[in-house]
Amino acid sequence: MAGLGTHKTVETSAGQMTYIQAIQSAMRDEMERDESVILMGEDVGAKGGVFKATEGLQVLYGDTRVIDTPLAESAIVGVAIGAALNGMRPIAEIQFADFIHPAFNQIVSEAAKMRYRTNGDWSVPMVIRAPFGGGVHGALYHSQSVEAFFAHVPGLKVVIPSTPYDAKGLLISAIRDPDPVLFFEHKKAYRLVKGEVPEGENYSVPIGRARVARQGKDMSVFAYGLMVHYCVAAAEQMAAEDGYSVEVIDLRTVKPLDRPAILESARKTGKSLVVYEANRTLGVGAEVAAIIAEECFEYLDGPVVRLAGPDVPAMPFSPPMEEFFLPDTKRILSAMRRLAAY
Amino acid sequence: MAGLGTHKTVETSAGQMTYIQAIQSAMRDEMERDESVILMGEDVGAKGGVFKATEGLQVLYGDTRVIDTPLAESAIVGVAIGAALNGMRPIAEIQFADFIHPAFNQIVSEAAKMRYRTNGDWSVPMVIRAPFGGGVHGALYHSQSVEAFFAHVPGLKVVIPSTPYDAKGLLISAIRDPDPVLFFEHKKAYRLVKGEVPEGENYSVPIGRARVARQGKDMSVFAYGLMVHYCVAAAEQMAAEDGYSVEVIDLRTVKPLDRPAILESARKTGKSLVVYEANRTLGVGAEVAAIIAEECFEYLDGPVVRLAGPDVPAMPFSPPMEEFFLPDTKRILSAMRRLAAY
Amino acid sequence: MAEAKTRVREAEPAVTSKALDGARRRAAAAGGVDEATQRAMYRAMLMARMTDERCWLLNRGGKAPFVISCQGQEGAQVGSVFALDREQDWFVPYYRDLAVVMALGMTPEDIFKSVMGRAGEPNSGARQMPSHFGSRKLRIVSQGSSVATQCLHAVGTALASKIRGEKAVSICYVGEGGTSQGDFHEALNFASVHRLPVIMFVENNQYAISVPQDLQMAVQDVAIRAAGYGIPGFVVDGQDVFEVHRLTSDAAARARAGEGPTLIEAKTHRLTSHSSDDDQRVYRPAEEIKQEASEDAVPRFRNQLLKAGVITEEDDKALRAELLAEIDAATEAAENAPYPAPEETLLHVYGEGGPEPDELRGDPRADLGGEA
Amino acid sequence: MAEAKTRVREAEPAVTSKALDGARRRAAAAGGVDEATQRAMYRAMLMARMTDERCWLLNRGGKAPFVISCQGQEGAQVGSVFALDREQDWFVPYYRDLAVVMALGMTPEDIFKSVMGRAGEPNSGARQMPSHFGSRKLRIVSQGSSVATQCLHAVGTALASKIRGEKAVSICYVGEGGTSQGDFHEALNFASVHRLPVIMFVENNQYAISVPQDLQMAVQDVAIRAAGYGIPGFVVDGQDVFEVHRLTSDAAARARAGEGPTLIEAKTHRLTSHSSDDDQRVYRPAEEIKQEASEDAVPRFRNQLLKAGVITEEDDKALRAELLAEIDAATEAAENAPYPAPEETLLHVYGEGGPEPDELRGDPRADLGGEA
Ligand SMILES: Cc1ncc(C[n+]2csc(CCOP(=O)(O)OP(=O)(O)O)c2C)c(N)n1
Ligand SMILES: Cc1ncc(C[n+]2csc(CCOP(=O)(O)OP(=O)(O)O)c2C)c(N)n1
Ligand SMILES: [Mg+2]
Ligand SMILES: [Mg+2]
Repeated sequence: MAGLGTHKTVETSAGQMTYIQAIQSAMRDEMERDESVILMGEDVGAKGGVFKATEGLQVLYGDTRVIDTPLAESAIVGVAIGAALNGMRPIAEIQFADFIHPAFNQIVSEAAKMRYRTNGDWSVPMVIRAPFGGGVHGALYHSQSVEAFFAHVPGLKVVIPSTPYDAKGLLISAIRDPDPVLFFEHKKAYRLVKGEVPEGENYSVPIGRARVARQGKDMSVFAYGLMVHYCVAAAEQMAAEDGYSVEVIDLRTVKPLDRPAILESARKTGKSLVVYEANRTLGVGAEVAAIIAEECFEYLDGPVVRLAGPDVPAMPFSPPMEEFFLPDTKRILSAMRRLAAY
Repeated sequence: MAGLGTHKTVETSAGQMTYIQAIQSAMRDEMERDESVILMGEDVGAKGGVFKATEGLQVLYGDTRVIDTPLAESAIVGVAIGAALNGMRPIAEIQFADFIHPAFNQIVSEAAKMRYRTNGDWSVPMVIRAPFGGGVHGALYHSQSVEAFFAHVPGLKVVIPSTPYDAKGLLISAIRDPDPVLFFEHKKAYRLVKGEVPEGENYSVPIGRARVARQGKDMSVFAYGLMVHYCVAAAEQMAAEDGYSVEVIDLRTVKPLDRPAILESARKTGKSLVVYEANRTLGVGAEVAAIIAEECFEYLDGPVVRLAGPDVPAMPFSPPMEEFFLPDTKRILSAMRRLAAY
Repeated sequence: MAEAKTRVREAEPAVTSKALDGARRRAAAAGGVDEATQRAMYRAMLMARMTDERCWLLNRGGKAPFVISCQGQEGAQVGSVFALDREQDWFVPYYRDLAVVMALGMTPEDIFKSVMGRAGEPNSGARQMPSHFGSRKLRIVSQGSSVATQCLHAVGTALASKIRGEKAVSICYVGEGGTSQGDFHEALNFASVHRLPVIMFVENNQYAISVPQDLQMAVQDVAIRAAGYGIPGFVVDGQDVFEVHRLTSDAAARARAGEGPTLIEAKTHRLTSHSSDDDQRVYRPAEEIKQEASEDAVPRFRNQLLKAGVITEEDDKALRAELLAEIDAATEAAENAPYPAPEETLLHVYGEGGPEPDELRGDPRADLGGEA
Repeated sequence: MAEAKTRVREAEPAVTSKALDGARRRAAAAGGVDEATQRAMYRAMLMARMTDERCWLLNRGGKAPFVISCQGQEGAQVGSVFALDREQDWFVPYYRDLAVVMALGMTPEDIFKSVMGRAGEPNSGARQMPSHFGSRKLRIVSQGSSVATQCLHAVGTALASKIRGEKAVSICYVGEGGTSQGDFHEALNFASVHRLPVIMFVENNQYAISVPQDLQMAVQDVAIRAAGYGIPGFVVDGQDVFEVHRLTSDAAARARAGEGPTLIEAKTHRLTSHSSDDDQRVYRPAEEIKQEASEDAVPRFRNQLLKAGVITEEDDKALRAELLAEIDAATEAAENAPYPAPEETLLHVYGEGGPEPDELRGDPRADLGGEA
């Protein structure tokens, strides 16, 4: 995992931030604003996180609010749930999304069901942050996309930003949300993706709303996370080389999905492609496709097509296999062209 | 949960078995045939399981092969994985599917990935059995349908029989399978559903093959588990009252899905309804719908429709709410009629 | 080099409280439990027992599909609750703890509504199975069914109290079966590293459904594990209400003083089958069942108070009559209470800002025309 | 009633092996390790160390994206492996255990292929990150990355051995950070209830990435937890190869005799940063890093053997030259080895009877016409 841990400071121009800086900035702003916000996870303190997302926060807010936990994900989430029940707004960091599974029971059986099972008496305002996604030689256990597991679970919200602006705005919303929010950060985007982030300004981006990443009229492409950038790049190429107009919808929240936005775009263009790097079967794209199939039938000019990671356990380490796994601009472009020609 | 645990012996005619008897019979046959088959779980020994699925097996095969484990699902699965690596064919019983989540990491990170991560050097031939589904006043944590989580995971197989014949035949196949198989048994079917099971005969039903539960030509309905019976009942009523011919496909295996069978039926009828009692969003039906939307576009005479459990955490205890949650024959019939009229 | 490493040995086999009945009144006095409180404790135990018995009647009468019982564990439950401060402390019980929640203020009507799935049931709006307690008002943290998850929640509430500098103590109840779960270990470890004000209270009734203790753990006393976390651990006779009270008070005092967690193991008896779905005669020796019934904490406590003159036979009779009347009235009220409306199924999935209830339906969404 | 319950106390603070260098040769002799074996142990340690150092060079040269190191823990690793029977025992190492797997037969070429993701890498066909060991041939159970899951697998292999009446012992390696996971607890509990032939070998290097031991647990010695499972627990200086060997031999003998599991905690040092992605200077005192480097097990063992006359300076020099030649050749072989073919990504998801590789592709399946 070249460069996963030891990073140089990234140069950005004024008003610009990297994706990871935006995330760190959101946490700092919210910890500053609200004493009940605490941060807990493995190596989040002195080390500042294995990706440095929490760098400096323990110095600012002390080790009672920025807690290096024992190596136990079920405890990280379970203790955060308890703290949330008692008035805190914990941000629980899972070091890699791949290691969220030991906490699965606490997330799915406890956090997700607390409000419902108490008829609204108790609630769990907490955020679980975790880096996900591939393309950094992280191999089977440092590359996974696990969002679909949680997008199936009522009571949870699942947010996946693709830009620094959204990363900050959505993380702020997640921290203020009254319910448990899983916040997945694409680890390849951390330093690769830069963008405008209003400085000193308190803004937020609402959970549950998709974003038109690129306007278009002939085809809709639905994506989230890093794939949004690849889709936009492919769409630009389509426009330039084929004169074909592709709309790219950045879902941003995959639970609950922004159904109106999906329907609007799918109905408008009549052709839909869903792109995701998770395993194809029952990935979030399956739900997007199923929604379109059920609710846009009369508008469709072609099959709803999916381009996703293969149904193999995860992304292998060796470069040719890693590349084979991960959808890229070239393969997205090819899928767009084939669907366009349909 | 009336009658969940203390059950009378059920009267069945010759050659007939209940669903649970078929399951018990499969385990007995396989333990008899193959010494490497062992059974482990909570209360599977002296008590014979909370549903009595393992009744009598400890007397027959001793407490080294029928093991009452400590109350720890991660251990049940993790130890079974280790035993499978060392030559055994463990059947791990999870007392209720709802309690499989503590073992999620062992199933998803370990069992599912073992063959792949060793390039085929190691493998994990094991079965994880668990009762799932609602309609027995089991409330939030004794009614869940959890199959979609696992149907997303490459390396796993997920089997859900609806008849005693299939229950026995598929469980035998699962035990002999070289890979980890999750075997979900609908707890309401245990004593409700009876059917022919060849006695003394060694048969098996292949994993990965759907079954035409009822032939038809005007509409395809895809279901599994208890819902198959409701769908068949609704289809019969459609035939009798509306003269409309509905084909019901019992998926039987939800991972990997029997794509050819799904495509064949969906293309033949042009109208597809998917019925499942799991939470609607990203339930197995989402994948079925997405497959049809992608691969049957030119054959479709209507939208691919889903009827499922609502997106609320699970089935409530109070009877009116439990009923509200669970799809039944009446609601299935209504959905069929509306799609037929489209 | 035998001296160069230490074999960590099992601590002395723990000795449970044994019949020192003569001393008990003095111990009670020493524990500082005043007479009014002793009577309140007895009342809570008896109310829980009688309410529990009524639940079984409702079950046999076909009115309650599922019952799970506190019977035999009321002494440990009430002894511990009364050692804590219901104005500020955090209570994290499990399904066995009817006497805990009744001591904290849950009423027979609450309980009967719960076993019959009626509207107004305070724990869950009739969504959960009975005995899945929870009430913000009573400072009872909600439980699901997944065994031992609550251990971490208790630790989390204690972490929050500590961060804010409050003096609250959190108490977590769990069965000895629950101690086998990873969450139990993770909870004790987290709590001990951060010296959190939490009491882990294990009700060891020697069975997890049918699984006896010797298939659950290789030690006699689960309290011995305290040493593995550098915290104090105690074994106590769960039938000895005052001793439970004393140990819990001490643990709470340590917690409030910043000295961190305590593990208490109360040896209790499960006088009923695991639940109404179980028949313990299948897997337990009749002799053992009989023996345990003879050690029932409720009559034992009653006799203790009688002997000490804290109550009289007449008091006891009057109390039983009063409770019976309340339980009868509560049964009727609960039976007459309506079920929740079916559509309530869609409520309280999310708080503000979440999707509308209607968006959560499982029904077809295609615009098919016709009636839905 | 203070006498009526037992406070389970922390066992005596464990004493680690301290410099009794003069006695060590005798201890070795007493341990019954013959001279040839001592030399083989030294060879394994040195081979692991030199191979590890080469991996770092490859990393700095941009040829290996990720390295995680055994440096500082070779003594504990080799001392324990040589106490076991590689013909029948089960080895369940974690990523830190390069010296374990090399002692069992993994070669420098295997390792270099692995760090460079080349075909023929024996652990995973270049699918896993480096140091995720596994080899059926070498009786090394495959590891993923999820910390501590292997504890349960080791217990499962031991269960199978016991069911079949075999005499095999399973050894599981795990870091002290890994002991915080629920799976560690569940594994010890399961193993102790069923008295399984398993050794839980904790390599305590005092850090889990940046998290120091005192934020990981509230005890000095994790071995103290053995008492909580009714099994023997030992603390040993992980730099003391023979003492590790002796304790592991004893544990294996007990296991083979049906006496169940043992918990061994080796106090070790992590001489490098956690991995090539980490910089430990950020969170560790320079003094501590320096101190630990001065206690390095490899030179210490070398000096021990020199002193005892088991090897000479010339032997050592020759050995290093031999190993270096092998490592150079292996580096070249690995660099020249091809990558796996991209389409291999689709293989080995299922065994016989599973879906065809082609059915696992993520690409569009609609019949769109045109080129895929
Ligand atoms: C995670 C999980 N696994 C299994 C169950 C099923 N179950 C319910 S209670 C119980 C036994 C609990 O025993 P113990 O912790 O000793 O408590 P007791 O009932 O004896 O008070 C089991 C196995 C469950 N509820 N949760
Ligand atoms: C379940 C899980 N959580 C987090 C990680 C990330 N991680 C990898 S190694 C490590 C530290 C392990 O520490 P320890 O067990 O002491 O072993 P050491 O590396 O010190 O030998 C962490 C947190 C992981 N691999 N798995
Ligand atoms: Mg118990
Ligand atoms: Mg360590």
